[in-house]
Amino acid sequence: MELHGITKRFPGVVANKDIAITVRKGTVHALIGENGAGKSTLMKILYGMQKPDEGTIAIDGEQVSFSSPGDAIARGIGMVHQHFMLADNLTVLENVVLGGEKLYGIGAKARRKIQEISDAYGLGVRPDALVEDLGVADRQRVEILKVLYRGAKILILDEPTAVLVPQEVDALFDNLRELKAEGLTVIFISHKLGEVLKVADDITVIRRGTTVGTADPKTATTKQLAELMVGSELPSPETRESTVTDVAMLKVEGLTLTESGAAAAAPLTTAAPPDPSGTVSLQEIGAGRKLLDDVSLTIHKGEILGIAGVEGNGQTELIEALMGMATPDAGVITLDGEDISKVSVRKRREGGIGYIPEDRHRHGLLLEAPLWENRILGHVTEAPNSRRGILDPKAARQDTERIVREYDVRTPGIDVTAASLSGGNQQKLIVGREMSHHPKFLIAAHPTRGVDVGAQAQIWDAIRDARREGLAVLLISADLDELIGLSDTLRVMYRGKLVADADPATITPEQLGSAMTGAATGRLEGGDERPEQPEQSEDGDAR
Amino acid sequence: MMKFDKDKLIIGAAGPVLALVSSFVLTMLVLLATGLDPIEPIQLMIENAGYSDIQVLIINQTGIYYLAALAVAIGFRMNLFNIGVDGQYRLAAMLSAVVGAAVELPGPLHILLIVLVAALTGAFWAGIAGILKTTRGVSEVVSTIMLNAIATSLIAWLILPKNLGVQPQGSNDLTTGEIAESGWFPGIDMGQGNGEIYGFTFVALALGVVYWFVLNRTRFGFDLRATGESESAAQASGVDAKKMILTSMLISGGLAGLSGMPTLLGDTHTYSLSFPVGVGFTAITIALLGRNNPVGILFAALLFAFLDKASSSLDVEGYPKEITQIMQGIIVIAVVVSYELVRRYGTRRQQQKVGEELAAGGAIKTDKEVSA
Amino acid sequence: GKSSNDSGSGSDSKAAKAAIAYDIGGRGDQSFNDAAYAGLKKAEDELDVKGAEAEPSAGEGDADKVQRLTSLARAGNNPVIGVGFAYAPAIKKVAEQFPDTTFGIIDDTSVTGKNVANLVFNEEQGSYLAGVAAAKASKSGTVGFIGGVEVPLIKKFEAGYVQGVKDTNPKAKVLTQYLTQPPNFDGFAKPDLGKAAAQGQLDKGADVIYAAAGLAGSGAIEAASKAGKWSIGVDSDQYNQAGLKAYKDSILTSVTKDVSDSVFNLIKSVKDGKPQTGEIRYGLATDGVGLADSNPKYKSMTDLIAAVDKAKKDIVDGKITVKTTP
Amino acid sequence: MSTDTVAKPSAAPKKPGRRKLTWPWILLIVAGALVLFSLVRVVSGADDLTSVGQVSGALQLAIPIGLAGLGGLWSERAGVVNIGLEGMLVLGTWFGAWAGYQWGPWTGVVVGLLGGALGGLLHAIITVTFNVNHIVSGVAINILAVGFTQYLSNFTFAEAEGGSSKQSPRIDPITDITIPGLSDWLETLQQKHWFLVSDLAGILGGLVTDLSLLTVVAILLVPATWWVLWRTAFGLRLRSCGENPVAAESLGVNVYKYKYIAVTISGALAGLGGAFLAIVSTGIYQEGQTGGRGYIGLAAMIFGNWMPGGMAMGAGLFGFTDSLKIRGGAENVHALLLLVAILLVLAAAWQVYKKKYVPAVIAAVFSAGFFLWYALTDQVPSQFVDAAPYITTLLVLALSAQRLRMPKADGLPYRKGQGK
Ligand SMILES: Nc1ncnc2c1ncn2[C@@H]1O[C@H](COP(=O)(O)OP(=O)(O)OP(=O)(O)O)[C@@H](O)[C@H]1O
Ligand SMILES: Nc1ncnc2c1ncn2[C@@H]1O[C@H](COP(=O)(O)OP(=O)(O)OP(=O)(O)O)[C@@H](O)[C@H]1O
Ligand SMILES: [Mg+2]
Ligand SMILES: [Mg+2]
Repeated sequence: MELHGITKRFPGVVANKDIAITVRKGTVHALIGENGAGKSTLMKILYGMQKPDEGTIAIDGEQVSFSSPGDAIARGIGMVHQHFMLADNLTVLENVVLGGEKLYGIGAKARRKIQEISDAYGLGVRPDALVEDLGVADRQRVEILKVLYRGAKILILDEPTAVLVPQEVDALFDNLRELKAEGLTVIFISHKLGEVLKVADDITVIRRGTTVGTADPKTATTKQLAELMVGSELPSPETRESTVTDVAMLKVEGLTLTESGAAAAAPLTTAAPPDPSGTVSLQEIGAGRKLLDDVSLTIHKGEILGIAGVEGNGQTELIEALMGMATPDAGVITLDGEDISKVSVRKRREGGIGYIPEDRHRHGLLLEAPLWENRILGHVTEAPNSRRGILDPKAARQDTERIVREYDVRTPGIDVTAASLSGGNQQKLIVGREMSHHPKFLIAAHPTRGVDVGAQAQIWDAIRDARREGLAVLLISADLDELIGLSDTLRVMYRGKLVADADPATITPEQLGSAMTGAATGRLEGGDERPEQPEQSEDGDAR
Repeated sequence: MMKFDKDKLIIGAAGPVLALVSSFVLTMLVLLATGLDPIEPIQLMIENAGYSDIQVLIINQTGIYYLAALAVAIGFRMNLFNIGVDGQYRLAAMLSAVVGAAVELPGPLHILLIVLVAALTGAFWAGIAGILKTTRGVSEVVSTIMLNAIATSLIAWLILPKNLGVQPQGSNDLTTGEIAESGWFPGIDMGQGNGEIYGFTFVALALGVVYWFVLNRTRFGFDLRATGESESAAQASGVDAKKMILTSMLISGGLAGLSGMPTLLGDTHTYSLSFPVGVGFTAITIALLGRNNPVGILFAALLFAFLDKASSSLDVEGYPKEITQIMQGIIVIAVVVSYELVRRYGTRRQQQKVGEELAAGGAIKTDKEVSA
Repeated sequence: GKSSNDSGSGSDSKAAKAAIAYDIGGRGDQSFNDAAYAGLKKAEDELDVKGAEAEPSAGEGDADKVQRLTSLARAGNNPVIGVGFAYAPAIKKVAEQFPDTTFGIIDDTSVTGKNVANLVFNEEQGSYLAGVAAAKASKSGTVGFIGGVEVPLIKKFEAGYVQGVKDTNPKAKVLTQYLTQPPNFDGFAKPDLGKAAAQGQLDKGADVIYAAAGLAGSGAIEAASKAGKWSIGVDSDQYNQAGLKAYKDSILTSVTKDVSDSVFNLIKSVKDGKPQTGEIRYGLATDGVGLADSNPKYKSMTDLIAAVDKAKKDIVDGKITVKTTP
Repeated sequence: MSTDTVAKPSAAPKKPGRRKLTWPWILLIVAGALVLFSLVRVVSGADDLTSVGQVSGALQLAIPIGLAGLGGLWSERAGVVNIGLEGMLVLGTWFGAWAGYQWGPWTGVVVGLLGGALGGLLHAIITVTFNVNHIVSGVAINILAVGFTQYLSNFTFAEAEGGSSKQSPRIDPITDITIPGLSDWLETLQQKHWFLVSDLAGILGGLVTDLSLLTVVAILLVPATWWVLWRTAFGLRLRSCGENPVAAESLGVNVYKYKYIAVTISGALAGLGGAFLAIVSTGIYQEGQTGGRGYIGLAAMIFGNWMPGGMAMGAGLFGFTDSLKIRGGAENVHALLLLVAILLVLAAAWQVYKKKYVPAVIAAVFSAGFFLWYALTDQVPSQFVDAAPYITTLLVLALSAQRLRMPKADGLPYRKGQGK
């Protein structure tokens, strides 16, 4: 397959500029590049979702032009999108057959076929489950099944590993190798360069919309790739000097949250533990399933406590319970010596909790409101945003300008809507906003997810700086490198319980990953070298 | 604070102009298609609007629509669809008329009492929908539709002479009795039998200012708007969504209750079977047309009042009055479609600007690196 | 500034002009408003009067009615007639301003004035006769009454009817059903409700149904006809209505209310220079209300006709007073 | 952005609340309701509660509402909120009558359907192509439909014999069918007023007596809708547009096309409801005869959780109470008081069982109140009778657990090629 001279312009942005890529049949071809480099756009063009302004696509030497994904599918192209393309309220079967009903109908024949493919590749997919009941990894597998079901010969995988734990990534790669062996061509996009080197046969690097080079995975190193990508070294989240004090800032004791009417009433409470085996045990179906099970932890001033866990194991609920958005059934939360268990969200925020939400669009921003109003969000009762119930737009605007300056938010002004900023800049605005109120305790959920490498470094810096000044941080991240690098203490969450803890200095992502699937509990010992650990208190104030 | 922006001004004007032109053209086409003179009705209406007595009617109706539309709009700002404004308005007018007729107080107090009862009644009736939504999850769309009908029955029962109503001697109407003159809201007499402008119209306008201030300048308003724009984000920011739903439903109902006051305090001084109905439904259209913005709603209310009143003599001239309604429908569609077209153009421009300015910051460096 | 009313001055006063302002529904309602229109039409044809009409718009208030009447009066129309009691407050205001113009109002006596003519009808008397006829025609001893909207005006119909039935056959049972409550006037506009209500009464054994429900009454007539039972129409002689041709055989009679004559008479009186004023009552005595006898089957029921005639005589003679509220 | 859609692996195992109603359960509930009704009828002597006429009347009143609701369902399943149903219903009555009186009732049905479809198409153009707020468009269509039909009546019906500017000439009726032996037999059985047996006979009888052919068609449209939307590829595609149009687009589904089809069909169904109203229910077009049924249809659809069966139940509940009140409301609705009282007792018992004592006491107190009201009066004031359908709906909604789940992308703007 050959792409030639592809150019795609969006209003104000050239997403792709004269791109040329050749993909050999039967190989895994990796595509890398920083945020907004234009990878997804290119793939959407290849998949017929967007039309190129210029350029040609040739498959097996034959020139093609797609006006819709339907055309691409007909030519044997399948795509797994960066953002899941699944309808939650439909079953797996319905999601899979959608658009391809002519192949095997929508009934028994289709179900048999799905089962067949699922068995052949060990995907373990249940055709009649509702998609909303599936965990992330399961959804990923459904996406792949969708493509295989259509008999695709060319597979496009756009950042398929972003939300998977290492074990799941390995399983996915096994599948990819199998597919390759059957003669399928795979195009693979990822920000995780190690993975790329592991699985790819060829690598193409894209920067600012154009191809800037290719690399041979047999010889290249991640460092070289990173330099190709951004023209500089990858920043590292490592924090080595410890600022942990022994003043407890946040203390959580016996926090328990059961699924009940509360879960139904609060639409925010969404996540629940997916079962890795893909089956749901019967006891769990009953009411009163514990989303948080006797969670206790202490975070000290100047400490970053990282929580590792497969998504949906209670992290979201923990955050919501700490923020006051969910009402726990039992447990005491103490902030800076004050019991805040029964206090409203607003009071907690006023009391010094900062919040970088895991989903900035849902919980962090008003997308259609201007930046300066977004600066008020969450702190409407605090200075400089308001005085005695009356807003002070002038002061808020001034302070927004300051945040934009200090946190390097790239925007033409503070009157544009939040939606018109790129993800990284939106995130910087949120970080700037939360930091501006000098929180005592910060909840940072996936603070750099999907964020540019440059912005990533800035966000890490901001967190580190505040930590040095005594901020306590609860860090939740799917990026294990970030978690290990940034945290002073690590805990593993599994099915609503804190099942294990680890020392970030010695633990490896693989070990952490296996603990996250529930394979290991208790105190995790790092690496092969197994260094002697100093005596640790129950709260795990390491080093 | 706001920079003067020529682009913005042109874009802002383009919407209404496009809308008005296209709706007039479409209306003319309808008239032509049915073999009528396409120009004369419009001419007649404009001529009509030049007369003082019609102007008074237009202004008074604007005030009524304005209040009711504010009631709808405050719900919309929160993504609450209060279809029940009409029921709240009627029930409030009725009960406040009963109270007003029953007591006699010094002027301002009397009026204040009536207004208070109206606001509280409206709020109470809307509050039922609010409570059903927050405690039982009943969709406010359904509950307010039902409550409208229930209000009709309740009023019909309450206004029976054996309950709270009166049947004046020799009349086939049922009323709530006349409010004493101390409870009449003074208006501005326009002389020569042109009628008087209801004093409450100015209260309506003042409430528009309050609406703007509360929504844009208070914490509460910010929370309300935030909830409307993104419930999840608002909740994370510390807004108690349930409380917010209930509060805004109460405010909406209170405003709905007030929308009966211009008529009650300025004109009829009693609630009767022929008290105007349907105000709450027209208000939905007006709020949507005015995009829930206090100034926008004012213009929309004025437009609808104009269409209503200026068309009053069309039938005498031999043109079916329904033209007005067709015009209203066409105008609503034309306005929103042209706003949408203009908006699309505007967003494209905004993005272009963002892109250009970002490119200006990074493009040179990139090019160098690529060529290197 | 200028008033809309200034425009049409009463300049061409050579031709007499008369105007009616309709109630909600307006012309074409095949009922009240149309009857008023018929009166105006008749005046145009017979008296060489130039007629003007004006319709209300939905959801309007008293102020709009004042404006409408004022502009009709300024234009030189005399008389100006408000169709329906809703015009009472407006006429009260306007009549004072135009002392030389006669204002008519139908169905209301609450406003009075030297230049106000209150055209009212003894609907209860006509309905009483309907009750007598129903009781006589009924074999089952159960008859039905369907009111369109539960307002005092329609309750007058009910009161007279029930009294007529009971006076004729004390053991008879009257089923009463209203379709909607004010200000929801759907009960005059939804024939399917009339049909369902009639069906319910038929199922309960009623064999004569009197519907005072405007257009919704046609549903009741349809249901009765399909069940092979009697119905009684209202306002005009519904036996002769084109829209009900299919069911006319089962329309026993109709309670007529001569709105058209009342309008014509008022216009004529003004034209003749002796304008009517005060309460002009149309009752049985003046044949302003009555029972229609177009249905040949009705005419053949001598026993029934005798009873009706006797009741009529008694009412006219004042031996029977018919109640106006049930 | 990578955060918004990816990270939402919502609740893994099924919540207990979402347990599906199985057939045995449904049958049990129906049987329980029947016994309760029968009991109330026997005790109160309001034999009309389950009579043939009552049920057949309920059916008549439910059908326009149900058809509007069905229309709403089609549209909202494809992600377009349709508050313009009322207007489409109006178009259906007008066009149905206009064609019906001239060329026969069945032509009227077809033209009424097309008239409604026209309204639907307009809604589709405004909401799908121009991406305008769905509610604004719906409200505008309601205004336009009323204005347009009233305006046109001046040039059509006003000039026809037997018509006026507010009303059409009479339309020939559509054939009624009655299953000869069965219907009579059931009617006789019902009139014995036996406990349970007569009630069952009354209900069945109501469903087979004086059925207009169009009624049969309308009833069949409910299962047909279910079948098309949930059992065909077309339906799957259509529903996917209401759940996640971007996902549908990424699989080659032409979302615009399906939205257009769905909204047009939605209008057509509402138009059919209008035609039913004009041709079957009344035999004429009458200005204002829809009287808000479109909104009630919308409410029925929400009531039924965007499912055909539930919607039909909502429309049925409404038709039933409407029919009860209109066919001798004072007595029937009085009997309903007893029913409400009994239901509240049951609710109180249930709360006690669940150890929730406060709600139990509240329910018990209300129950006692209703018993008293029932015992101390013979009739309910006609004004309250009128409110019965609305109060019933509110009560049912408030008392039943709300597990509404509307299509996820319902009412949201969608533009091709802009998905993230
Ligand atoms: N639909 C669109 N309209 C306008 N601009 C767009 C659109 N889609 C993408 N862009 C622009 O094109 C650029 C390239 O986007 P693309 O999604 O291809 O980046 P990417 O390389 O996939 O980034 P990431 O690593 O974050 O996935 C973005 O920065 C954005 O500015
Ligand atoms: N559907 C769209 N319509 C218009 N503009 C878009 C669209 N999608 C993206 N953009 C534009 O693209 C830019 C942001 O793109 P995008 O969200 O891909 O950024 P990003 O940095 O890749 O963010 P993330 O890392 O969260 O994916 C913004 O300027 C935005 O206006
Ligand atoms: Mg991408
Ligand atoms: Mg991106």
